[in-house]
Amino acid sequence: MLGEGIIKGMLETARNFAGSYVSKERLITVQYPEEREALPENARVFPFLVYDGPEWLPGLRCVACQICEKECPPKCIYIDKSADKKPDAAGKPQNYPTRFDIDVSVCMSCQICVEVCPFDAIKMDKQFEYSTDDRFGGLLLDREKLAKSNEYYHQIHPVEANEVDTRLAEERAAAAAKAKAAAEAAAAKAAAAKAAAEKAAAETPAAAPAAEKPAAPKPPTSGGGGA
Amino acid sequence: MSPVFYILSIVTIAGGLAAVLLKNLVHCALAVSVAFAGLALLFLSLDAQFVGFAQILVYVGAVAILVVFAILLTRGSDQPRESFFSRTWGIGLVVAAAVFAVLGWAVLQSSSALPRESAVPVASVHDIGVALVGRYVLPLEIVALLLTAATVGAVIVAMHEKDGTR
Amino acid sequence: MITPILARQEGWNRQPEIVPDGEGELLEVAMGPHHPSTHGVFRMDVTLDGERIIKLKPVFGYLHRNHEQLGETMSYLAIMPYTDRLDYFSSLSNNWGYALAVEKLAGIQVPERAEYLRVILAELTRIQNHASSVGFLIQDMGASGTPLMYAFKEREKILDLFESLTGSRMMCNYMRFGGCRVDTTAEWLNQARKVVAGIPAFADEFEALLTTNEILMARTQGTGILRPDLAVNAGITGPLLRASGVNYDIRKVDRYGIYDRFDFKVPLGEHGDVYDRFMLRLLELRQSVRILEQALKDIPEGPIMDPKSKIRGFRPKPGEAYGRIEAPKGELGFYVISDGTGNPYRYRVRPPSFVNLTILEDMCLGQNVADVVLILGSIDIVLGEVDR
Amino acid sequence: MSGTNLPATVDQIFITFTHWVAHFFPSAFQPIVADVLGVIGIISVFPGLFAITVLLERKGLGRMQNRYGPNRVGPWGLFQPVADGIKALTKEDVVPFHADNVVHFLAPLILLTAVFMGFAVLPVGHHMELMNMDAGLLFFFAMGASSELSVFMAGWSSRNKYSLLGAMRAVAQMISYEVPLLLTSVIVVMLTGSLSLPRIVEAQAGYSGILPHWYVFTPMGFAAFIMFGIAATAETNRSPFDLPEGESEIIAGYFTEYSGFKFAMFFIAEYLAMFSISGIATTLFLGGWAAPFSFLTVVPSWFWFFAKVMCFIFVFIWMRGTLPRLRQDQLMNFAWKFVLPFTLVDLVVTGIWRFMGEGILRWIVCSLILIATYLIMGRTGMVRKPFAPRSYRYAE
Repeated sequence: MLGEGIIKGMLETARNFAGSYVSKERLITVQYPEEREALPENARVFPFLVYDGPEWLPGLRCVACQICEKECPPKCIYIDKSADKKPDAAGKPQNYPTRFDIDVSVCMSCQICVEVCPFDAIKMDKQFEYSTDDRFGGLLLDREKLAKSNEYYHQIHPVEANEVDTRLAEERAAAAAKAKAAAEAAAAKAAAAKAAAEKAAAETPAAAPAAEKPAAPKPPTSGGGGA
Repeated sequence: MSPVFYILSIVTIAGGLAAVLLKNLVHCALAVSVAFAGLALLFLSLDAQFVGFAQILVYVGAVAILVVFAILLTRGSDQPRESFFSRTWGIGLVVAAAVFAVLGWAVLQSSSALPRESAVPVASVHDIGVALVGRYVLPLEIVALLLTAATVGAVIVAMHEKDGTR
Repeated sequence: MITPILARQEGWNRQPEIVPDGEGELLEVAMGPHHPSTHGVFRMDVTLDGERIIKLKPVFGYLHRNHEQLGETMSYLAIMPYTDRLDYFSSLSNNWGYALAVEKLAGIQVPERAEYLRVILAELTRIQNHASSVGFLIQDMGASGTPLMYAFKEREKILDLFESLTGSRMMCNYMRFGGCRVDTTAEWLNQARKVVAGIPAFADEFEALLTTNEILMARTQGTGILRPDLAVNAGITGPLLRASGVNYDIRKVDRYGIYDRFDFKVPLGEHGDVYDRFMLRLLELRQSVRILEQALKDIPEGPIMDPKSKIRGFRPKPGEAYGRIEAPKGELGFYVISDGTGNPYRYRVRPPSFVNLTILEDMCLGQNVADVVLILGSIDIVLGEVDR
Repeated sequence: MSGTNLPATVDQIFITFTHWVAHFFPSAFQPIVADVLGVIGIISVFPGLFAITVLLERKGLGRMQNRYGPNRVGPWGLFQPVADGIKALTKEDVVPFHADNVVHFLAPLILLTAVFMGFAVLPVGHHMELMNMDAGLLFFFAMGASSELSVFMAGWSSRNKYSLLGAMRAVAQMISYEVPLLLTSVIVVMLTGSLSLPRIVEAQAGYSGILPHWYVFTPMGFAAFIMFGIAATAETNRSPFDLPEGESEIIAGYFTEYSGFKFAMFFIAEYLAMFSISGIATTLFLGGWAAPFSFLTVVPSWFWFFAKVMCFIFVFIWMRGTLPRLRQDQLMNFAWKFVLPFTLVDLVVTGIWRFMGEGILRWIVCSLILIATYLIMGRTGMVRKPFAPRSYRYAE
């Protein structure tokens, strides 16, 4: 009632006033364009497409299964699936996106696409400076702009990328082992059916990719067809 | 009679006329304050500093505001009157003429009482103070008492009203 | 346990008699949608007698984004990031509320470590929400933002924690059905311990600055009184209800998650005025620190996701569930009906801000126009949640 | 010779300069030239001070809130006022369609004129006042009072409800606090026996030992100083009395509908009013241009005046950074039920002081009366509903 509270409050602000000159801790402002804080490993901004190997187009992990397009909450991903198949980084023929656009002005950085992707093909970038004067074109990233190498992925999310790489390597090894087993089985079969006509021998190479198919991690059951 | 006097007179009279003639009541009140200010400047041109400043302080600072508040609180501030002359303009004219006559008579009467040849009157603040609490102490106290009574009365009236409506 | 909800009494919602003086005109002012202190786009059509409120009509919906209908058209998982945007000040609480509802629906168990993580994140959210809401309240009172800046300074540290764990400062999108998305590191936990240890000092500073300030007390004490019976009947929850003296905290009532393991108390107000709400937030903030200290001490090792729960092709069996939590602003409930497909048949949010806002007129009648912004600030609304 | 005269020379440098310029003109014009130079001085110095103060205020507030404050335009943000000025000048001047054009246009002009007039009587240094009037103090308050009308004009002519509410608040507040403002200065007038500001400063310019004879160092002077400070804060619409422009309630009050340069004029007027009222407080209670210690008289007098004014400004900023705003009825209660009665008691105490004569006794008596009054009125008056810190119960 007599103004003690007011004086107490004034002393508090005075303490902060003086304190801001002596202790750097009080000033938490980051002077952005000059000062930049390192983003934490988990930081996420907009998605990008990972490719293996030196070339971006053949190396894209994306097989245009369109799960992310379907799951994306704000529906900002636009994919056109190719009619033909091209060999991917592992040399396996796969579909590929003829168009893969992300409208980052719509994207809400929720990471759902990353979580649903069965191929570890789409990941979250840390690049956030997208300001442009072209509101529509400049913020619609096509597949060339989206494609970033696996090395870049390692750079921005080292721990996660290592995990992904080991998992992919294991899966590939498993697939290769399976394929080898299948090929051997097929070869054995072929040997057993040596008596059969040459027609059967010609079939063996075709059987190998067919045997590979179940080894791919969980192919979309309805995703591709439903979209 | 310097040009300053004429300019100030014109401003004051114009303010007074505007106060009567303008249609918007708030504009009238603002014009009144112009007249007040002109009057204050006239006092100042007569070297009567204390009266001049008191005029500004009391009239421009308080009375004009009071008038404006009264206008805003009582009726809409922007209802233009239908006709330029109100219906009772005749009575108004008579009253104004009467007041003017009385004032004129008083001025004429007093001019004979004043010594014509007096030099510039020295009315310093000090003199006014001495006069107020010396020779004129009784009128001052009476006025003070009157004003206090008026204030108390206003408070009582206001309190009564408040009780009535609640 | 629960203070019994009072029977609907005769005339409980009758408005206090406010008679205009009869002299002078009533002034109708539309406060908002462009007004500095409506906390977003919100309008109050206020009828004034002088500066006294005769009538107040809250008008909202300017920020309507079709949240519920949108949710019914997309998969269960895809709703999760949208819940962040309900009450954008406390996205993690929203995540938890929605996850809780869907877990109930699908019968998923959450691993221990994930439960601890959820408690830690929810309480951190509560701290930053309460601190900044008090800051906004004092800002509405005209303190040129000083308390708000102090609150934001503390909030910044908490948001940094969120960012390093969930990847985003505000739109965390962290919880999943059956656990959490990414695991923490020991480093993060240490950092969190450090931040939590600094919060009491911040609260002390805040209290020294504000709680005994004469102007603040004069402004807030006796302003915007909410009677407990009216509060209960109107469905008010959260600090607003507890400030009226009703002991109702869903953390204690439902004991959802693992809240029964922690030792904390629920502060209660007595007068139900703005000052009580202001103080309750500060006291709850300190209680949250207590919970956090315990949780950060006890957090076990282990998995953070129920291995049975699926990310892709999540289709709970037909049924319905209502999950509710004590969000910083009150009871946040999610009601989900499943018809066995990949997206909910019905999805409904019970936002605390919206329900709490309904009582605005009753608290404002007869008060000064300057108090309206104060009372509105003390309700602590976020328009993203009100309008959905 | 120069060693002894140097301080005096520096002290009177502006006067000397004025005389030097004036002597180029015929003697009939010399007083006018000197006056014009003085006016130019006021018109250039105080708006310059305004620019610095706005920057300092933003910086100071920032530091109190643990921010940096403006630091982008120029080194340490020094050119921020320039940028603000350019912005204000180049912005479109929007006048509401229904506004009363003439009054809307005149309001900022009259306000700024009235505020500038107040500086005419301020003694900013030894012999450095534009007009040495007998009734200088009265002139100052008369100018302050006439600014109220322009505030009303601005609010009324905008045809905006917020503007009107703001104007009503502003006028009511200014009139209420003008009474204690005048009464507290009457205390100084009683002590000095003069309404002339230079005379008031000279009365305080003596020293006992090294300590000055400022009125703030007497019991009733100190009390009056505090009350004057409160009333001055309210008179200039500064926080915590910034209700007329309380942006969380009524947007910007009476100048809601002003933009561009007219808005800048209101802004300048607000700060100039702050300077002039700080200047008058300095003159009345803190010895004006007199140095705080006798050995510091070598420093020019005008430096001390501006230093003291800036101290006031800092306190204004400090309060703005700390305090929330009062409510209208509390503001009025505070003025009429606390500040005014206390000032009246103070006035009586001043009379007692005058009649008790020299001695330690009058110090004790006067201080005791004032402290007792403060305690009693602080505990009882002021508010209808008592308020106090509360304690809270917990449910398990």
